[in-house]
Amino acid sequence: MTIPEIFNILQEKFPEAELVLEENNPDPIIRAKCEAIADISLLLRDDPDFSFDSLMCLSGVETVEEFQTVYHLYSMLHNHKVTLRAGGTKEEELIVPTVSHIWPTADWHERESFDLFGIKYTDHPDPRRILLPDDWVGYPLRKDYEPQKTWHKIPLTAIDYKEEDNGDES
Amino acid sequence: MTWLDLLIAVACVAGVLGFISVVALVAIWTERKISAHIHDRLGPMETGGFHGWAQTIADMVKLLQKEDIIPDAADKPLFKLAPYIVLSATIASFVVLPFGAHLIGTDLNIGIYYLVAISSLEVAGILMAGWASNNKWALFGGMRSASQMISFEIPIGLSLLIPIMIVGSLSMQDLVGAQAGGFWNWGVFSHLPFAMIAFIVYFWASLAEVNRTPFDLPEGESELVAGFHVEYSGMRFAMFFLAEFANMFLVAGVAVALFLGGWHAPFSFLEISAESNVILHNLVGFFWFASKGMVLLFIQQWLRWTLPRLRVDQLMHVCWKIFLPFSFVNVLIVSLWIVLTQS
Amino acid sequence: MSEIREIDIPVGATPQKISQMLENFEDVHGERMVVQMGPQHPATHGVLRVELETDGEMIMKATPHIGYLHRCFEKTCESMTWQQVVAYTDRLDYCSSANNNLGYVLACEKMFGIEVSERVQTIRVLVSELNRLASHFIAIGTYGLDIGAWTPFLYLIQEREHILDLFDRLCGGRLLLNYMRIGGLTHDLPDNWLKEVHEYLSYMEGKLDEVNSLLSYNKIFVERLANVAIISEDMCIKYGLTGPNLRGAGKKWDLRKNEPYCGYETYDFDIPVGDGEVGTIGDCWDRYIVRVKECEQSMRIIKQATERLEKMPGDDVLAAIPKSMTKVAPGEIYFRTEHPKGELGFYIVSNGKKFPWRLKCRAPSFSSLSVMSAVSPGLLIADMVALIGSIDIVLGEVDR
Amino acid sequence: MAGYFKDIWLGVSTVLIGMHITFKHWFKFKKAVTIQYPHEILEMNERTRAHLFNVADECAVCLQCARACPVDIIDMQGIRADKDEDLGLLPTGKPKRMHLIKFDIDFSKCVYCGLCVEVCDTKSLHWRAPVEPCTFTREEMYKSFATIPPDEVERLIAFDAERKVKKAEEMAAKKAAAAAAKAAKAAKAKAEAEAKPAEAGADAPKAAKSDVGEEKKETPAASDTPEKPGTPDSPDAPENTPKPEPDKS
Repeated sequence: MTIPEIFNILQEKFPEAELVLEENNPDPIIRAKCEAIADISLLLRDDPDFSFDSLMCLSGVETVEEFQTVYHLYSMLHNHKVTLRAGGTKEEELIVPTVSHIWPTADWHERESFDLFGIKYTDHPDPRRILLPDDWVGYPLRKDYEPQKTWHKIPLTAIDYKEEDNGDES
Repeated sequence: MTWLDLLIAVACVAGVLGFISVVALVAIWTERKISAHIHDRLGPMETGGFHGWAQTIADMVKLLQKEDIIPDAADKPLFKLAPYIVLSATIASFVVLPFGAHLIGTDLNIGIYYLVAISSLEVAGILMAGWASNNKWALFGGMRSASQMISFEIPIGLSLLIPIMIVGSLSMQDLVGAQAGGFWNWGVFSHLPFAMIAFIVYFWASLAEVNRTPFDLPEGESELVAGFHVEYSGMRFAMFFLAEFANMFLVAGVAVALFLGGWHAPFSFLEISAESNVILHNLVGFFWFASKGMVLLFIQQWLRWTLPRLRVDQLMHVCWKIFLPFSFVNVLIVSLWIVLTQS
Repeated sequence: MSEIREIDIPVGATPQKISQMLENFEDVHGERMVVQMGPQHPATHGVLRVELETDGEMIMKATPHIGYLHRCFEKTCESMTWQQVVAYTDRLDYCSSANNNLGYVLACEKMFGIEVSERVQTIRVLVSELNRLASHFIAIGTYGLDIGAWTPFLYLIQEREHILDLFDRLCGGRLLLNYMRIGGLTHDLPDNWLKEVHEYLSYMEGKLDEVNSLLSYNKIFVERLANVAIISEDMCIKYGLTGPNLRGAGKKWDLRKNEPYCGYETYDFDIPVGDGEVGTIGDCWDRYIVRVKECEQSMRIIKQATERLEKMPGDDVLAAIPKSMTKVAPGEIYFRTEHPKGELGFYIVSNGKKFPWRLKCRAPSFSSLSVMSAVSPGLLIADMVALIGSIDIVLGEVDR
Repeated sequence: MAGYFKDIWLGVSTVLIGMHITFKHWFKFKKAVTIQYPHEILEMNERTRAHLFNVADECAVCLQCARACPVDIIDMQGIRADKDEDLGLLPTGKPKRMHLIKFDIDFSKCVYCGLCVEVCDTKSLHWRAPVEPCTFTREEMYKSFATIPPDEVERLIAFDAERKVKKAEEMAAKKAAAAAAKAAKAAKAKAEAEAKPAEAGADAPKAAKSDVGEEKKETPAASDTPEKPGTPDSPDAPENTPKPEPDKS
């Protein structure tokens, strides 16, 4: 099934999801409202025509205007792919419903995206940071991220050993 | 007690201690070399010139100099005591091992019984080390070690019963003496194939007794990091190390004494009779005993560098469901055999 | 412990079922022990920490904690030019850097519409299959090491060393190749290199049989792995386990066949799958043996690729490398390749500038590791070691 | 029961097979695959990435390597030679125009990716033995490849500063001239007030712009530190795509 076909069916089933087909891309992308993502995902997995049984990749993205979560789905049964995108403006936090109950692999990918972008996933079973320490400040993959100077007295900026002896860390 | 007796006693202790250290050092060196050659490499080659023979000595000197670290939360008295218990149990067991016709600490009339009993003391030391380290991995190691050693005592005991029943004595020298005159008289070849099975069961079970692969669970480094001695360093670790390698030789020595003719040569013309020269007789006996022990040591090391490690439940399975039935049937048949042939 | 022994865990029981059964026994045993396995533990293949809740030696719950090797690959790449990123992809899975390079380079080429010559593609296939071989040798060898067998590890390291020597001649790097470029390769093949590859292949004949009889079919090894930590096909797909782990669960799935790239469709090779030869389909042993069998298939591909290259006329491997990449096509793409550990995907967003705007690496080990907490209840600590080894993780890739 | 004995048989036989294999390896004593390192040293291959080395006389000071470096460890500085100074020829056949006064590599940060060597046109930066880059202190990890003695460096810097001052003066003069011209033009335009007001306005900025462009061209040669390739605020920094050299073998 091609992506426009999938898009048409989805648009019929979810009229309120504000679905948009972004075609100016090597692979077209279906854009949906954040709140509808979990429902759409459930349909995409369970409908025998789609049966998107594997989530290849889930990534957070920051564009100039907004934060996004991008879902790359694949069906091992029908050998077709689809890309979903949920986005929200930068002013408020992006809150997306979790899909970790639909594809358990999303659990860690969502945690990673929360860790590095600060995108919140509602109903996530384990909403902790995954790669960074729990008490880290900031979300490193945001474009405006300023790294901390120290973390638990460990200096986080590079030390030039040629210029100064690594004596004091204060 | 005269001064002479005391002197002899001191000499015996010094001899046993010296022998243990030398055996352990040689065993560690051979272990390194054997593993290296099995892996297509050369092992230590620098220290001491010829094939790095002094490497283990250098290591021992290094370990003696190292800082002795005791974890803050450890149970300090037990932590300090544990290596001594392990090492002293090993040393005490060596007392009844017959290296030659007269080269024996003391020929107790319950020699083998004493040996089995004393060497079990080691479990207490290892359990103590595992508990006192206040480390969960060490505790796992200690617990595994205790369950493993105690379980494997049973097949070992039953296998040792076979030569004891055949000879009818618990004294080590009696057991060795009964195997004189060529290799066909050795314990392993009497009552074929039952003594042979007993020997094999004993050898495998003894691997578990000394924590060697495939039964090295108490210290399996990929599971328990280093097991019961994970928190030990320096001198105390060296004691465990020494005890382990000395123990390897001990179990090999028991196998040699009971099954492989002890200090007797494979052919009687290779021996020098005690009447012609007592010292030479003992030395030749010692040579044969040590070389047989070394062969068994080599097989232990060869196995270690060949096999993976068993899991805890499989270890128990091997002990209770394979070794034990075999030993029981063995004991039954051999005792029947003896009763029937004697009557 | 005695009560625990009475639970008769049926072969093939789902982890959920096992944990339910264990829950019922919780009251009997009272307190659980929390053990930290790692980050400094020999069996965790790097700096992985697994928080184990155990009852005796039986694991009730395992929570993996990652991030000890995190260096923010994705952030770093955002300030690197498109070509410089290749050097960083080397360090994702440091055991198979050519495959990482290939994944990234192909994604970029697809995005920017760069065509490379057939010869370049064949060399890429050859190098990445050699690297797959090297990576699987490490996986098999360290797995033996986890189970307690030292010797097979060193034998396999020895065979791998020859591959690394070949790489050294090829591009100067042994572990981190940095050999591929968007649109081509850094160097052409050195003289006599193909002959050396042929020599290596004939040298390797029978070596895998030795490993099989020394390790794979050893009774102790089989006992340790058969029926342990079964991951079914369904679970693999759900949790995103791919590559040898998925094939070990019996699914005939290989991107080289199913979504061919680099001309893999023209090579003749099979996809080995786990068939439950000694236990249940999808147990540790199946995942292990799939890797051993894949080595043979890789050797077949290498052989075909070398034969093709010998016949092929030499051309400039640098020809298609774009002279300037300051202005590229904007857009986004997700491209995946078959990596020795599974499916390596690169999600690339370009805004037309000289740096990638966003580069997400979907690392196979990252997804594979997430299955651990679902599989581990009911395993012993020794089985945990077997599980970690069998899903073959490299922490450089998990943490990125 | 049959399974029980089969298991035992399998256990015994596979153990024996394994022992046979390891024994075979143990027995062929002489064929060690390792080498005794300090006594024998492996030979480096032609392409081995071992240790960077720069030949100062052959370096064109084009800063390509510093830009290609992903970790930014090449600290490089050059000063343009005087017009009639002869510095010899580069391996590419072109005359050398720059003094290399500083070329430091911080090997503690080097990732041995080889990008810098690939972009070097003159092949002055290349890989070389020894393969052991170990040192006792971090300071020793800084290797300097510039060969000019310090007093000569000082002289060059002074010379360069002088030249800069001269240039600035020239520039000021030019600017003044331009301003004067502009003023004159403006006056002229004013005089011609009604004729073509738009033309004069467009002309003046053009002249100023071309001046700025010239100055910019000059700066990279004498710049203190190479521009970091990664800084996003330099959108029109020169292209630093690594251009791998075709293999000659």
